[in-house]
Amino acid sequence: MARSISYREAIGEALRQEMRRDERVVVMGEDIAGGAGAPGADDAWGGVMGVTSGLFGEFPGRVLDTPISESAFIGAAIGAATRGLRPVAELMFMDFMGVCFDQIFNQAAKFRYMFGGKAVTPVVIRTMYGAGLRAAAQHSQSLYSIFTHVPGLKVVTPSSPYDAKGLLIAAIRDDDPVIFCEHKAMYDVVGEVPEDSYALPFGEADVVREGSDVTVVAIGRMVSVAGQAAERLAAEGVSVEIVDPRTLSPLDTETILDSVENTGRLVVVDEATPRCSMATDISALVAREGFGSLRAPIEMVTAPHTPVPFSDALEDLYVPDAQRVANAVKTTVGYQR
Amino acid sequence: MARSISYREAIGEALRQEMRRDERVVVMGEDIAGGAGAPGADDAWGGVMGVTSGLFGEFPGRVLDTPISESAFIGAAIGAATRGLRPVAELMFMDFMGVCFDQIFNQAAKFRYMFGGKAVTPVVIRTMYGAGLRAAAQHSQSLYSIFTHVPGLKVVTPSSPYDAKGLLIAAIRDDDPVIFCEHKAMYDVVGEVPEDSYALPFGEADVVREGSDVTVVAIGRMVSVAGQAAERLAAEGVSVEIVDPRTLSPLDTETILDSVENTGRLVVVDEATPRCSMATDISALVAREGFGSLRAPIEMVTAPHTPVPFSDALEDLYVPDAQRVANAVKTTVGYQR
Amino acid sequence: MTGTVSEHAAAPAGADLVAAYRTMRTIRAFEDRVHEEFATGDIPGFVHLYAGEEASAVGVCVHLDDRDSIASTHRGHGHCIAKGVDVKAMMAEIFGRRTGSCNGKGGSMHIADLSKGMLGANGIVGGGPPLICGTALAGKLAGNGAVSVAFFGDGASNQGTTLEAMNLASVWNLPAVFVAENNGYAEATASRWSVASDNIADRAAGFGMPGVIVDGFDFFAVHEAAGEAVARARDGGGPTLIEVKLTRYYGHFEGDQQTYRGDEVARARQGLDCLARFRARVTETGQVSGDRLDVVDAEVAALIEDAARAARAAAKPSEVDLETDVYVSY
Amino acid sequence: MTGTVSEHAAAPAGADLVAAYRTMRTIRAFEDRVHEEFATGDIPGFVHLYAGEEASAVGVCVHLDDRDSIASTHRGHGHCIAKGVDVKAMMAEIFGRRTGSCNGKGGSMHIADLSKGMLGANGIVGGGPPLICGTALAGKLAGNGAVSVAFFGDGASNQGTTLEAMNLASVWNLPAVFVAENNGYAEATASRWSVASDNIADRAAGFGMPGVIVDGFDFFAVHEAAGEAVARARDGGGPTLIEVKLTRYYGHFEGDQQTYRGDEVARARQGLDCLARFRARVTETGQVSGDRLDVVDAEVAALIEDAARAARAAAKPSEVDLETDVYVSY
Ligand SMILES: Cc1ncc(C[n+]2csc(CCOP(=O)(O)OP(=O)(O)O)c2C)c(N)n1
Ligand SMILES: Cc1ncc(C[n+]2csc(CCOP(=O)(O)OP(=O)(O)O)c2C)c(N)n1
Ligand SMILES: [Mg+2]
Ligand SMILES: [Mg+2]
Repeated sequence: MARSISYREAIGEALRQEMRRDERVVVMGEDIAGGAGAPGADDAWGGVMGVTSGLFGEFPGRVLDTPISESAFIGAAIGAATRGLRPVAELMFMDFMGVCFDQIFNQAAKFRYMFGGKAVTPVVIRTMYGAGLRAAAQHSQSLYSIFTHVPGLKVVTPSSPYDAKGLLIAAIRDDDPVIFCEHKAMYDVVGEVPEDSYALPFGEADVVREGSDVTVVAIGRMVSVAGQAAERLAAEGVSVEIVDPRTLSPLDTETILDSVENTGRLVVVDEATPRCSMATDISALVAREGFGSLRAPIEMVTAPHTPVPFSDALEDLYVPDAQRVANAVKTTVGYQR
Repeated sequence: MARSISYREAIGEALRQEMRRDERVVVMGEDIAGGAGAPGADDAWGGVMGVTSGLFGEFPGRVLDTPISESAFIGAAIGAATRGLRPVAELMFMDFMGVCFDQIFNQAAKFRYMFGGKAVTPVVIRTMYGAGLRAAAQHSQSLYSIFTHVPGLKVVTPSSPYDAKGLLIAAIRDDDPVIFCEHKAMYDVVGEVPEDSYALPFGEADVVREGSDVTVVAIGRMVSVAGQAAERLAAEGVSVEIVDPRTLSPLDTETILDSVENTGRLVVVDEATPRCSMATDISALVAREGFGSLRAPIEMVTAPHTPVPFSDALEDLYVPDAQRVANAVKTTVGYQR
Repeated sequence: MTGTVSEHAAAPAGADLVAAYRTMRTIRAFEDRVHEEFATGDIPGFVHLYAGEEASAVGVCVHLDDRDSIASTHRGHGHCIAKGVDVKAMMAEIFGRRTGSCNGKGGSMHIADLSKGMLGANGIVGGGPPLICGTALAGKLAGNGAVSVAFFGDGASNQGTTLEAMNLASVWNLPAVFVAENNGYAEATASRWSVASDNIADRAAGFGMPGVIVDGFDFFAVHEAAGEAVARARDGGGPTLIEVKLTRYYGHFEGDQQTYRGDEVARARQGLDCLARFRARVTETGQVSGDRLDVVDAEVAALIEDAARAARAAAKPSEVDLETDVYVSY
Repeated sequence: MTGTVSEHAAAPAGADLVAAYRTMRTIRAFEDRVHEEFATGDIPGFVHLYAGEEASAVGVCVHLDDRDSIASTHRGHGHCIAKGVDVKAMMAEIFGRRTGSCNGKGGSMHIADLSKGMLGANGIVGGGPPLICGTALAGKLAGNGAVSVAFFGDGASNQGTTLEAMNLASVWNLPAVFVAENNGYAEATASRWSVASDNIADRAAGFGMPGVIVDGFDFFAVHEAAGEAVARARDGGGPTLIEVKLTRYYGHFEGDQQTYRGDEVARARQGLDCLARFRARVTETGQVSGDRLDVVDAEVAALIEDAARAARAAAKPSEVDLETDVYVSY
């Protein structure tokens, strides 16, 4: 797999390959092609980040621009899924969930259970999250914990181009509603990605780096931040194991618990705000089921309990960085009961 | 304080007293009076649970029925709060947050920070949560963890008529947006409530019962369930301390940590679904800051990771009960490292 | 599959008339029975009854078949029955039994049968209209002439989701029909107050579709308007908004004291009732005999009796059902 | 405070004309400068420029004072300036400085000044219309004649929140004005495609209010329509929807290649430009001399130069600012 492509391209390729393979797959969203009804190019944008660029021409009628009506078109994707299509809807920024959350959490997520197991709703909602682009409080949030809280949803947070492709293909083939979270600061990250189609299983964490002193569970873009911290710490003789859950729901609890059993220490790195978050979720898991192996308090490295600030000077302090991760690791390593 | 009234009446009384005291307080919601434009009674309902009954007549022009347009009227309450009113808006069932969440979490919650501290948004959103009334998957959820995840919001979960009155008065006087969560199965619960007006401070947990073996942190209606469990366990010689946080945001971490320091054991009882929940939030707090005192794994008693089922037979299994709490307490007491 | 407008809008005759009457009668008898059963305290939760509004659900759904989809509301029993959901399974569901349409997990507000194109009653006001944009899209892409219908109330006509869905349906030129059942109230709030325009149908123009108003007590009026709208949708002519004006006979939910109302219900029951009017018309014109309708009434009564007895006798779900069917795989 | 329709709709004269011109010119110069500064890479994040649309913000806001409120959009600089927000503080905010309107915490999409009744630019399409229902309610209850205005785009006219807000404003008979700025596009999507009705103004009837269409290149046309609407609102006559048709001169955001557009911008800049038309009209009629306007242009240029320099020179917020001002108390 010598070929390297970007996270953006990996996602686009997953969509293209699945659309070729299965004509039930349709994509929709605001400017997902771009230019509807306009005098110029019909597919002027390919999504606000260019992820879906080129699909419009190749798949006539299956790439649908929408009005700015998230409830209506996310709901439409959900309805279509109950009738045989496999829609991939783009909720441009995850922050916009507030105008369409009902369709996601009360409709899609609950159909199967409410209807006694008689509904299948294979819909994927692709959405962009995360801070770092100075996009301020309403365009920078990491709200995956909210979706993870909701039974009936699956939640995916790919941390590399390789994972992005394989997990998106799996999401499209999955028969349940999936929230596919793309970090907006990662679209240009390049990595090796096989050209062939492949699906990565949900609920299987990736041990990104092996180590013996501390387990660091990191989510999404935080996986690479944790990696930087681990490099620095290695130089200081601290051996860090990094676990990337890859899917938050389902969560591979076994891999996390196994790792903590070996290391005895846990740091969770989550760029979201801390309260009722994935950071607390994984902390609680280990405090409950891995307590016997724990040799130190469980540390969390997260954003502060504040909205995302605009100014670069503040945003750089807001997002967890390698230094903060390294400090947390050292705190837990240095702990004396 | 010999007088006993219901949780419903306590809430109604708090509203009435604050509306008398401060004419900037207005209430709004669907059928909050009831009967707008109809030939019969103008205040036919007083809210779907009768909580606001009688206010319409006493406060002309300040009790506003609304169309079924939650985004518009919750947004209106927020906008009005920026211009000097102190609105109390009713989001009938908390489950309906999905059609208006944007106004709550991207607007009200963020104004102060986004605007550099120059906005004040004293709005209260009263909303009904919880299972037990066989109201099924879209009318029974306990979604306070989602609001707690959001910086800028305060979240209140009164567990008795006394707390309901005092905390609602505090919420109305508070200058920040408050999500006031009323448990729908508690409206008829009766308790002693002073007639005079009083405000209970936010961020001060209530040690509802003192004990030495295990700390049980319980939320909302779960406080009384924990109380039943504690009674049974007392008979078996297990001494349970029950802490009711009363406000989830801000959270009185000190009282929780102090209690665990004494008992060495923690069980969190939260009727919400478990992932990224208050149960994990409090577990993580103690695993991080109270680790040194912990003598056993932290147990969580929550709903399963499923929607709320309709049938009484299933709902009774769904909601945590005293037996499950007692079992969790015994597990933690019986733990051997 | 598709046909001309006039063909579809033609008044039904013969067996179709009897079938339509049977469906309306079944809804009425079902709701009256639920009303009685609820009073015994044996039905869990709360229920919203459709009695009085039968001509709407049936006048629309007689134009539909299993490839077509509908989305419903909290007041969904009538839509379910009109779309062919099994009546015994529905009654069992309302009683919270394992034999119910949703194995007892959904209840009155969530009865669904995807195999019949019934996307579910819905506990969220305005929850359905977006969904049918999707089923309509699926029909459009499949090219099978399938049409989708959203039923919603006057209250729901003020919900942003409903309004967005109408615009989207026009923009995508979907085979969709929006049926606003204006029964005068959303809970206790009068629609003449909450809907700022004179008629809900007045909103159609703002979303680029025809809007029509029909008398919801008159099965034939609904039938005609719906026939045109469904035919237009099947022919690729895009969506229509139909406002059906009618009255609900019971309270908003069972237990509602209804002090907000005048004597509309008594007046409607006496002078406007859709079943009585239907009977009068078809017997006066000699299209169907009164005896034939009496037989239908008796058959329906037996069916409902049977459904209620079976529901009461059926087992409830149990612990093994609690955590199943959240996901297809997890 | 309140007045008759004709009084309010009367065309401005003398000093008012110069003031209006100055505000429009300030917006244009501000946006042109932000465009240039953005190209240097020194402005963080992304910005949406209002150049070309000045007659709308100014034509509306000249009717307002500090008791009145407006809600704006992601394209908010023009509304801010028209409502009197300090231009230097705005520029500093856009550069992410401590001296900015929001101490650098908000940025372009969140500039606000509550003391001026400016409720904030808004990153959420359709975020503003609900909010102004509340400020309008506050005005109505205070009885001080305060009016509230929501500016929103053609794209936002399809967002349910906007549609709900219009209905609520009518139902509550609020002193509100809804200004739909139809610049033909929502990002790359044409409004003639996304808005299913011919005009956004066609939606007014469905929400029980008057709907008017005005030429957004013509300050005087906007001024007149807004004057009537504001006067009606102040007099208790309820809300109005005004659709303003105009063109944005720059891309959706800075960096947009605009391959979806034709030559509208060139045509608008040459033949329709609001500033050029304003100048031509007032100089031709002799109401204001060209020299006077030249002086304004120079003053504005100096102000903007000053604002940009000061912004660049100002300090950024620092660690002590990170966690402040989330709550009033916590
Ligand atoms: C989003 C949402 N808001 C409020 C409710 C509570 N509620 C249930 S039914 C109802 C009234 C609905 O009125 P209408 O749409 O006219 O339908 P009808 O009951 O008259 O059939 C309300 C307010 C809800 N279920 N969902
Ligand atoms: C709820 C929501 N959906 C989508 C977006 C992304 N977005 C930002 S501006 C915009 C286009 C807005 O178009 P319009 O309302 O016409 O305003 P204009 O940009 O033309 O001024 C979109 C889709 C958003 N910010 N919020
Ligand atoms: Mg109704
Ligand atoms: Mg636009």
